[in-house]
Amino acid sequence: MERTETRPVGPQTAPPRPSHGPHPSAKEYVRIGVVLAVLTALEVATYYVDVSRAILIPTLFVLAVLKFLLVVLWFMHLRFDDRRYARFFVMGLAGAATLYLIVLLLFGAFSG
Amino acid sequence: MASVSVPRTAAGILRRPTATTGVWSWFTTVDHKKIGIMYGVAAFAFFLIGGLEALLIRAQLAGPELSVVNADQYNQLFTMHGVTMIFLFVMPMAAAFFNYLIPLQIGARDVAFPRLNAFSFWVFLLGGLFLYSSWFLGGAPNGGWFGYAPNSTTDPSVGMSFYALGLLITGIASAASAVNLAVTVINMRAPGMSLFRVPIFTWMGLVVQFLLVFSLPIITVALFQLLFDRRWDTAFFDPTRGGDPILWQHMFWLFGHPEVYILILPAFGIISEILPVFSRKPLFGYQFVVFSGIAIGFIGFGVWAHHMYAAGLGPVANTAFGISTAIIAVPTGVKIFNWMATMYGGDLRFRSPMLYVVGAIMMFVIGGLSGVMHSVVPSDYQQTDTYFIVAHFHYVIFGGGVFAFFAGLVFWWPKVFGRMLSERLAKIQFWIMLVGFNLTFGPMHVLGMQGMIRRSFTYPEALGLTFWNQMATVGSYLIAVAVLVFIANVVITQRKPKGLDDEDPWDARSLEWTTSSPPPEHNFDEIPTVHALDEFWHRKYVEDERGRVVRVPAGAAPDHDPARGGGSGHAIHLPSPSFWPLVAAIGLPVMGYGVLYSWWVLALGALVTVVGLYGWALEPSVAEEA
Amino acid sequence: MKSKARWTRSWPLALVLAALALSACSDPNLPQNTFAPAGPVARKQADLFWPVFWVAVGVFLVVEGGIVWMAIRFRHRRDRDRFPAQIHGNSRLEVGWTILPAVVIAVIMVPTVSLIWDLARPAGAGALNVTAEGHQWWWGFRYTDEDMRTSYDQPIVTADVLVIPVGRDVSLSLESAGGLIGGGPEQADYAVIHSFWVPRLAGKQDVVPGRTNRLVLRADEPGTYWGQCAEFCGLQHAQMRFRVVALPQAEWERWVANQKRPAVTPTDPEARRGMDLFLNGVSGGGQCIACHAVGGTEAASPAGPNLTHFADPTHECFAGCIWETSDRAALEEWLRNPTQAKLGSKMPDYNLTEDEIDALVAYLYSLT
Amino acid sequence: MAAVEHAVEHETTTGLPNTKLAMWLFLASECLLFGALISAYVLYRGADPLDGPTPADVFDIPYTSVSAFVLLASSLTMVLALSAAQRDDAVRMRLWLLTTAMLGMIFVGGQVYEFTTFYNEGLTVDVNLFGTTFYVLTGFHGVHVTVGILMLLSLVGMSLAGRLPADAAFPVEMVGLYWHFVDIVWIVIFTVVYLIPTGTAG
Ligand code: HEA
Ligand code: HEA
Ligand code: HEC
Ligand code: CUA
Ligand SMILES: [Cu+2]
Repeated sequence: MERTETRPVGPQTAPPRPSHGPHPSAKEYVRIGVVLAVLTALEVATYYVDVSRAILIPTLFVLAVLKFLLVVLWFMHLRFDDRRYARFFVMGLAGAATLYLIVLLLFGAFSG
Repeated sequence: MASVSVPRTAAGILRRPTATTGVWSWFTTVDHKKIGIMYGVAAFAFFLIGGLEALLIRAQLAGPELSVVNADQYNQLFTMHGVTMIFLFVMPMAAAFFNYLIPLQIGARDVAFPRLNAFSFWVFLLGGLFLYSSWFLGGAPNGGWFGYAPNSTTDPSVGMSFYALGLLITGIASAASAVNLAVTVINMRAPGMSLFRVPIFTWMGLVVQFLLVFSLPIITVALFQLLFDRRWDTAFFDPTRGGDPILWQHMFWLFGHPEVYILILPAFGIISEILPVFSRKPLFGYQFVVFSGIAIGFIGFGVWAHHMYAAGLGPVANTAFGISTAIIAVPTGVKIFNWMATMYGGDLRFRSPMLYVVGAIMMFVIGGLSGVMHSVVPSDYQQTDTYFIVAHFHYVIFGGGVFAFFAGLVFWWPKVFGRMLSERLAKIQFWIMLVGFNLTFGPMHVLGMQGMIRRSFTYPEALGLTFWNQMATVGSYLIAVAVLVFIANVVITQRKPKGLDDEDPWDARSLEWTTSSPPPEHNFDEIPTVHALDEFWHRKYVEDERGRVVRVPAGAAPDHDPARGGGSGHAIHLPSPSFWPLVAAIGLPVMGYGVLYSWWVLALGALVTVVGLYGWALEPSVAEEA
Repeated sequence: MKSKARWTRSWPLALVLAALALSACSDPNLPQNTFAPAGPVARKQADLFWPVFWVAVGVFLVVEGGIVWMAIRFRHRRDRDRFPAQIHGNSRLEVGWTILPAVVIAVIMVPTVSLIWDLARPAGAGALNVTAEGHQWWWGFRYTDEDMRTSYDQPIVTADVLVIPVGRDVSLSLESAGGLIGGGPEQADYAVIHSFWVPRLAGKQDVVPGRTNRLVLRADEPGTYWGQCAEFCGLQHAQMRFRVVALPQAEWERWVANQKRPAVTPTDPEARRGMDLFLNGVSGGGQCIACHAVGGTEAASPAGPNLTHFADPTHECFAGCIWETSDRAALEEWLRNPTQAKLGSKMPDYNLTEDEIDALVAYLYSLT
Repeated sequence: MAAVEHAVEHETTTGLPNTKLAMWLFLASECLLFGALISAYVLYRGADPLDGPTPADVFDIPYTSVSAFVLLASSLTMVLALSAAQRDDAVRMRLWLLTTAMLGMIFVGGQVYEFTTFYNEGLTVDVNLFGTTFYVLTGFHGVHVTVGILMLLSLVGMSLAGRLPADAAFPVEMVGLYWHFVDIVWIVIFTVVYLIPTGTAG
């Protein structure tokens, strides 16, 4: 039933919330920073070892995703913040990934 | 009134503007209503210019092998016609409605970022003027509104550089205003207005802003690539260096198709808003209509290659995109049928807005059906790039969009200007326009199927296309007459004394009608509390136990403030006027000329914009009181 | 309201008129009429068009008829001032009219998809292979089969007119040529996107630089079929026309034999003088052979239209088929000032004297 | 109703501040912008250039790795600035902001140096598709970093002039979001452009 509510209800406005959730401590930030540095070092290391593309590319991909997530979730505190921010961002991210993957597939960019 | 008095000097150089009336106030205003009006006026002016270009096109095509204009001029005309109508008329006209109405419909005092709003408008206007300055600086864009590379990158005239730069500039305007309006709808609703009490027009506005946020960056990159190919000889679309022109097509239509829903969803919103008023029934299946709007927006991102069926993407792609395209008919059909159900059993009062709305639905369906015929890929091989396509999109954009805009104009005119447009003239205009419109674009279906390609400045007599072309030309001049009737109507109306006999002339349903006409600068003396969808209607009427409607006795309605806009609202601090948005905007076209002519000009433009932005950032949004 | 009632009564009349208009649609005298298909591809496309069209007409009648009916039935009457029943929605109905169009769409898509794949099939063995080259702004055709080589060991090449045998598949490779003419940016023939379209034989296929698209078509009856570039390709896109001439087998063979011969050397003195000008340069120093090929002479440039058999009767039209080849005045006008006659044409204006023009025209008309 | 309306940031329908919502929407939009640029690079990567250098000819991975570290480090200093701002420690906040800006400048400086070197080795925007896509992608990123630096310096300046609002952590957080975004874009670019070898790079 889609009868519209005619009974007055209370104000919809959510109670004022802090603009951001709890933030990690500076120490935790530094720890994340160290992890990021290590991951980057690993990435760079792949440049010096001779592995086949079949292993190299997924490895690099995983490392990059890890770094990406660390920055987004901690430094940009999406992990602690309101879910709705994450939803917007993921819309853009997933949208971009899907659309451009389709375009690249149409070009046969991964078949060669 | 905003109680702003002697201003603090901003950045110590320029005095803060304070005037809220007079010519200068229009340059510095941050009031969404004034900005909305400016958007509307500018967009309408561009409509006249784009229409004038169309009239020249039709004059040239009135017979075989005429030479009203030559090939070169013709190519500039249709390109500028398309670009103008899409980017400088329909999009900003939608922005005009959104700007004016969204804050009023959700019970807000302004948009989320009033100065950003002013910035958006100025950037759009200056971007449009920048584009038009090309006529005097070596030739207007001439590669078609979708500027296919490498024709657009190799054309020796300067036109397509103006195209890229001009659209980049207006794109900045749209992006800024999209973020602004999206945040406004999400965040600035009056107490009690849950998402499913948001008026349907505002809902469609929200969907449009999201489409813009996600599609504009794509065209931005494409335009930069086009510009760099032209200006700095990069190789993005240059086949001689391995570049692929098809990349441009994907990028353009990845934006371009969502764009067509950006053009039509505002119209759907207007239709859904007005139809119930004159049917005296609520919108049938409000939630379904909302969801179908979202679905259209979403699916709209997955159909772009239907503009490229003949490009040789192969049968897999053509199958996939053919099917996804046809699927759009489903959510669109939901809207149409829900509108019909709204009318069904209603008490249809054919006042002028209703005429336009019903006309819009009927004309849009014709265009929608030819759209579905395009999705039938093998027949589209015959139709693509012919006048059949031209017919399709004018039926949807003009038939659906522009008719709906006129509906919106006559409907909200009293709200915005405090004067009723003449019903008689509005109706006369409608009938002339309806006949002229069908006479113009109906024959184009036939022309296309009989082999008339689009973007053709001439056609030989032997093709046998003369008769229908003549009809189309006659029709287009009829449309011009209709537009003149509208202009006359406006002029006559503005001469009448201000004031409405009835503050609620249409027996309307949504929140913007709870305030005075025109609304005070602060919109509402008191921010309304919302109890229902169609809040205003529910303040006027209740349904009794047997589902019958009875009018609420005057004065008995909860929250209903009979003294509208009665000059209270003192201590309401509205954002103060500012000229920094204008300054920041002026830098952009200057940068545009810089790209074409000299690094120094480019740097100067950048400097102006940066200064504008600093002035803006350093100035408090509300001037302090002395 | 009265006028509305009159409108409804004139509906049947409107339908009859519409039917008449539709039957006039398939007029084969309109040279680019897609409703008068003359080959299997265009016919399949038209055969798919019509059922979809009638479905659309059905939807049209339901929706528009419904709206008009409601506009009359539920219009406000002066004597009524009560509210209609306030119906907010009905989920079952709404789901219904979500599903129904989906079903219609599904039905339409079945033949659509099958024809997509049908048309994507390459031509069978025995097809005639031709490469169609889009230039700014004219078409060239190169016959790439081994048995289509000329006596001077070049493929047969024509301009403006594609000559094909009746009843045989023609497999076209579509290529955007260009970049062959030197000179400034105004002069260059850029490789841009064109689209190959012969409405009575087949729908369009784009010609994309850097790719080779394919199109298979066939003519069932002898005749001339008009075509034209359908993708905007610059200044003279509108006048980038061409024709397909379908010949019965015997005539086709005669045509091929003639094409294989080198250009005739004229005997008429006027034409000889023209040939001399053509091969050795005109008074202003212009060199026709910088761009044009005439088989069997030293003129061999592929930059402009091949003129070897310029006056062959199948070469019905020239310069993007704006003019009939038999139109002597037009040909003279063309040579007098090509960039004016066809604004922006890539053929330069050499300020030929009237005398030279006469000679050149005589030469060109001798090239049968 | 006498409420002072301009304190709207904290009384929105959703309870989320307008500016932050707008920032995330903007960043979502930027995903599609950089996505398009990266896709163009991926589309044309490894295409045998007719002319000019290939990635393998010009890339200096150790050098660029240092740049990547620098930019990552700047993300860390950025959050430290935010952390300080939240503790109302204006001095440390300015210090970390300045450090972040410095690191950003080192990065941009490094990019300028890299571009110059590549240019001298014959890689220009118009020589081949690698040059075209590489310069445009990394150039766009560089411009983003530069804008970020300007915003960081402005924050420092405003803080010194006492023109930051009472809740100084908020603008720092906003600029930080932008800054981190630019950093994650580089994470992707570094991997896709520099580390994954192209066909010709072996
Ligand atoms: C306002 C803008 C607008 C809108 C809303 C649409 C709507 C649609 N468009 Fe259109 N289109 C354009 C603007 C628009 N278009 C423009 C500008 C171009 C040309 C660009 C250029 O080349 O310059 C174009 C071109 C275009 C093409 C490319 C043609 C070509 O170049 O070859 C195609 C192909 O599929 C297409 C399809 C559709 C479809 C399926 C819809 C659908 O959304 C329509 C859906 C609506 C209905 C179907 C009617 C209502 C539904 C019912 C009553 C339900 C029952 C119906 C059925 C069961 C069928 N459009
Ligand atoms: C919103 C979109 C929109 C609108 C409203 C229109 C409106 C009109 N369009 Fe247009 N059209 C496009 C969008 C639109 N068009 C696009 C995108 C293209 C494709 C371009 C391309 O191929 O790149 C196109 C292409 C196009 C063509 C094809 C050109 C070609 O391919 O060669 C034609 C041909 O007839 C045409 C005609 C018209 C006509 C007669 C109108 C009329 O309805 C116009 C009505 C308006 C008026 C008549 C104005 C009234 C003016 C006066 C009364 C004068 C008064 C003046 C002063 C006071 C200063 N349009
Ligand atoms: C710089 C190149 C160039 C030169 C030199 C040139 N032409 Fe052309 N010519 C062209 C091009 C290109 C066309 C096709 C133009 C079009 O249709 O838009 C053409 C078309 C023609 C045609 C029509 C051919 C057809 O079948 O469509 C004739 C005849 C012709 N040229 C004759 C000449 C003569 C005679 C000269 C020398 C006086 C000459 N051309 C010199 C480039 C050239
Ligand atoms: Cu070639 Cu249009
Ligand atoms: Cu589309």
